[in-house]
Amino acid sequence: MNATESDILVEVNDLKMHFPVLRGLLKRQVASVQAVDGVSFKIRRGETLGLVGESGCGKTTTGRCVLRLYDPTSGQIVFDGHDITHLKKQQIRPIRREISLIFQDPFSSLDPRQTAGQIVGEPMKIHKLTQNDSEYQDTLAELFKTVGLDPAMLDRVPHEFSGGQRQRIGIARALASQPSLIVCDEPISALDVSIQAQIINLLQELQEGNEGLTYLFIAHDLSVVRHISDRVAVMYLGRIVELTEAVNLFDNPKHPYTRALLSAVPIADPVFEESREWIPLEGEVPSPLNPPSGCTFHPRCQFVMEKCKKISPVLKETEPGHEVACHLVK
Amino acid sequence: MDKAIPLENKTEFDESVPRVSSLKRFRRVLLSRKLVVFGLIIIVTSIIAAVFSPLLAPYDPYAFSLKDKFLSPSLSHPLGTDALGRDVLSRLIYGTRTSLIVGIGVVGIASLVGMSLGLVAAYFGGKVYTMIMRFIDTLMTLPMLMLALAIASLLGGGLRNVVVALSIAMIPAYARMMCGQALSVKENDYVRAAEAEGASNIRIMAQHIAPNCFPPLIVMMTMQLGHAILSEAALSFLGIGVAPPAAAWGAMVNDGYKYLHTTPYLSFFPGIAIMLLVFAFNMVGDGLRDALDPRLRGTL
Amino acid sequence: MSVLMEVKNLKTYFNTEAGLVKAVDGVSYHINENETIGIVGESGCGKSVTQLSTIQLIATPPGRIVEGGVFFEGRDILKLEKNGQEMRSIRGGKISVIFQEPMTSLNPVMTIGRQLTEAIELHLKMTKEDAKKRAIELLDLVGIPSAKQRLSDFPHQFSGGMRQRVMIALGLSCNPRIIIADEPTTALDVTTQAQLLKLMQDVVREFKASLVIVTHNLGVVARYVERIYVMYAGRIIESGSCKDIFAHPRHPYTMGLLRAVPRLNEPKGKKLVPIVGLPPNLLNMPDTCAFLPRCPYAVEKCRQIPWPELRTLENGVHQTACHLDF
Amino acid sequence: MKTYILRRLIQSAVVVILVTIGVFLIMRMLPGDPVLLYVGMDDVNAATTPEEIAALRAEFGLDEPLLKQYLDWIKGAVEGDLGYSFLLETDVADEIKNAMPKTLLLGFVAFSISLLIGIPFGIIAAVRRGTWIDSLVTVLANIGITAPIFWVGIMLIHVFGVKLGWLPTQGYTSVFDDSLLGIKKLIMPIICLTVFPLSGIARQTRSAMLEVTKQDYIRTAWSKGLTEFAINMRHAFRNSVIPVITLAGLQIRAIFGGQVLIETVFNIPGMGRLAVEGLQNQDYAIVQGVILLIALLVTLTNLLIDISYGFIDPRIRYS
Repeated sequence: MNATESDILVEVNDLKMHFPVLRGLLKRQVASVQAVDGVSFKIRRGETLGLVGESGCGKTTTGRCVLRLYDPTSGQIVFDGHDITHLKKQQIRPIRREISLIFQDPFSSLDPRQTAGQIVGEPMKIHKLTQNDSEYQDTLAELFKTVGLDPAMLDRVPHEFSGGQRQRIGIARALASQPSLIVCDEPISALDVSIQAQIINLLQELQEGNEGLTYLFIAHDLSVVRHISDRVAVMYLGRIVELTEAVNLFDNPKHPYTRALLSAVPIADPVFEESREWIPLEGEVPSPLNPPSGCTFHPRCQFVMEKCKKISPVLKETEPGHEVACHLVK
Repeated sequence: MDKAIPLENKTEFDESVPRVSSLKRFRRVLLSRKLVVFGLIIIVTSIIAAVFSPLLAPYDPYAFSLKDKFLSPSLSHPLGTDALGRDVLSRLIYGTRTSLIVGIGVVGIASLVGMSLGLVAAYFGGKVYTMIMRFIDTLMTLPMLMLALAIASLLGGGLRNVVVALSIAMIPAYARMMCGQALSVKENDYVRAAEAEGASNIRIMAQHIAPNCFPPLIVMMTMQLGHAILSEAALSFLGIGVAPPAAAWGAMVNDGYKYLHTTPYLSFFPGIAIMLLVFAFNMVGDGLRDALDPRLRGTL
Repeated sequence: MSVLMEVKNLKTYFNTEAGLVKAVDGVSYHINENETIGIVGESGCGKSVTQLSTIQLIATPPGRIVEGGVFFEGRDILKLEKNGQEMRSIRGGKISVIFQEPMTSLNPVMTIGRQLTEAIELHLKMTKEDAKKRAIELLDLVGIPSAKQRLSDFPHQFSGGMRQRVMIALGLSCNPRIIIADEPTTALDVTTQAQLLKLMQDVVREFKASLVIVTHNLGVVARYVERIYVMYAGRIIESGSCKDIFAHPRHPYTMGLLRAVPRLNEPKGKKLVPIVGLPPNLLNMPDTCAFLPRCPYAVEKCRQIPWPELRTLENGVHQTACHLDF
Repeated sequence: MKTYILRRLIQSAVVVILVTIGVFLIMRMLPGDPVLLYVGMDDVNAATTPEEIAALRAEFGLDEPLLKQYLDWIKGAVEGDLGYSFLLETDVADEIKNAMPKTLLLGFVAFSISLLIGIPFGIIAAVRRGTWIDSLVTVLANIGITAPIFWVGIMLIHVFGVKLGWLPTQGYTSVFDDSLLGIKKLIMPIICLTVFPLSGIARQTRSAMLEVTKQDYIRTAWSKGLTEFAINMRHAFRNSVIPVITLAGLQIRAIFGGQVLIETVFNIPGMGRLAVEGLQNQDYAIVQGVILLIALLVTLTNLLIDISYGFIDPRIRYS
């Protein structure tokens, strides 16, 4: 697939985010947590890119760098043709309107002292998106209806809503500034099983009804990511190990980590489960403070070779639209 | 058995969680404890006494009458008279003014300054935090009473200077509490959301952080009202505070101390007044904590 | 297979500020010897409270076991005094619990070793030295490297996965007959979850114990358990063998749950069918079926009859609390 | 842990330096010129000339630049020279040397009693939550933190000194000189000093215990089949200690503050009364010395408390 320049909404090149570790009396930097260590990907306009991995793999940090909530250590973030990597606080304002965020925790992500209306309306106020009060009120009501909430509940405070409804408020807030990119950071993992599907469907419907709305969907649940994403990037210890079409991910995983990860996910189908092969993954994820040399996955990889311990494999396209970072894959 | 046929789903919106009136709940919890109600009654009575002192006091609190000195409590002087023949009840009523003015003034100033310092320290962190917190630590090396005593002496007594001195001495408590609160509130995702929306520092601090720090601070302010009154009494007991003829409960305890052998009630009544009012503020503070935040129940 | 524990008509209510919450409202189930069962349901359905009630681990107030019996080793252990000697020897000795939050379920100021030996000394009447030896063996068994050294470490020095291994060691420490795992892997990553569930499966077999997995994750039950009880609003609404329930769910709620969850092996592009509405508010529950407001199959009769009791279906094992046939 | 202790040490040092600067500046700004006061005391010399005053100034080093005066003062203080009190006509250091043991003794005994009684009562109230003993402890503690202690002192004097005549009401006698009288004289001041910290500690212990009892690891302890006693003592109390110690640190400060009042009421020649008299007489050499020492003592106890966290809480020890 060849995307032309204008098709690309976000381009991340060799992004690194290292957090300094300060120790000792003088708080000198003794090490750094390499939360994100050389991540590159592109997101096309209107698509959903899934970012999946276990806790500490750097997926949330990547999302926050794209949002410019963090200042990346190095690398480049291009949004809609503009390099936003080093924009200052004032310069970033217009970009903040374009990129919004949906959180995991429907409780801590809404200010308990504001009404649902104030929460959803805040981005409009900050970016002065409406001309007058009646327009503001109409837009608010419209947003509420869009996410399936009754506009009569505008003046209620968050604790009067259920978890799923709160997440809808969060989505309405993200939509309020009419963004072109929404970073969804584990938007459903705190919700009950029966509510998750409601939110997933809502997110999908919003994208269908809004040409060009793009998602960066961060989650640890592979089934959900596969379901909602067009393409999926699998992260391990701050790097992308595999990036491919969502269908390919389950049917044709290439990286040993992806395979182990997929096999660890239990599927709600006992008959299928009996026939499945489980690839055990020994040990724990190493600390990003001191990641292993070469391929960071090598200490846990069952196919490890001498080369893997020394040379870090680069992410390269092995088949059209399928990128893998592994020495085994030609 | 009936055969199941799926129906079309009609609900357009989720049904909402049943609405609970937070004000109603607040009132119910606040008034559910007898001691809290008792405290509220004491506080309201004191406010009335302070505002309407001239109407309520049976005598002029400053009028000497040496022939009436050291009268025992009686119908005409329910709490007796002091060494200068002044009516103790009238002086107690006027003393309410001193106590409440000091309490409100001190808590107002100390909380405003202390909370601002705490908020700024917590929000910006780093060097700002270190500087503010070391300053606060320095203020905290002295016992509050000793610090207030030193400052009041430096400024030279008088009601206004006592308020200033006690305010400075109480700033650390607010700064530390606010700082701790703000540090934890800051970690909430809604602050992250505001940042991602492009909100300014001021907006984030004023709109999102500060309001969510308030509940425990309101409790603290209520209790500190009592504490400020207690400290003012201590200062006036030591002879620092309102100028002599004016009535202050602590000074009245001290006046009575000189005549303890003959007329112990001169010290007794003002002490009881201090204790009641301070106790009342503490109880209401306790009640407010329960009513404002059920999660805090049973904690300090 | 003989029945190890039988729970009959258990009811646990909570007195809250807002009113009486019937968290568990007439639950009956059993556990066989050497069996793994799953209790499935969403948050607030009463699955955890049911389990904690069986060993009287409910804080009173606000909770209160109102009715029911738990028959274990020939007697009703709900009749035992809550914190009496007999109940305590069952709790931790015969029936142990592995909790959900590995980060907060271990005492932060006590060494791992002491937290293990304290239970061993109490229930197995071992000396300090023997208890320590056993603790090392247990840590070895659950896959904690250099167990002997780690005995004197504190919980914060372990990762989440390692802490949960310690919790598993704690659960096994006194040779229990039943281990209740309350959402044992919810807070953990999927690969760690797979490791630990496998570990639990293995050690439970080795110890000849029965395992109760309480979870909201349908995948976990599909992979690891033999029989399933599905709970909704404080009651069991469907039960049966794992395969039966997944292949042919007989209650609209179970059917809805299965359709609402995306699966890795389904064709891409399949729409999810969410369950509409909200989970029930357990205050002021009506007499009718609690799933009625969200049920896509509801008929007029559902509104007229009380919540149906569990009825046994044709194959003699599968039970459902719905009067409709699917 | 080492770094933790070192950092606390440095923080304390910074605070001590800030305190000395603060004390120095404030005392220089106090009303009343010490030289004029000194001169004014001798009525005979009422007609001192400006030259003579300037000479006196130079003699006491009061005409030097502020920084030099400050450094001289610090240098002296380190060597144990806290200046000279014009009013008492003694060395400040000698005055303080006399006063300090009395203050420390009172404070130490009051603090120990507060902990020894406050903690057990807090635990009992928490463990027996909602019973009459909980209500009693809570109400008494609430009264304890509201009572003006100078008034409590006066009432005690009235009852046990004046009415019953059981206890002496004024002054201080060393227990080494006359044990019985010394102890008798200590009883009432110590009761007064104990009221506030004891109540505070009991309240804090109770609420900390109640908070800890809600934690997941307490549920784990129950699930092990431990006895209630073992759970309360081995698990709950050890985790409740930290907030109690934090408060105890603040209470040490409060006890020093209380001594200002109690030493005045009972006429005990300790540091508190020294400070009050110094302030009343504008004898700032004395005030400076007392404040400096109290600040040092408080900083030291805070440091000890911070270090003790390290021993109690392994999360700090291994960070």
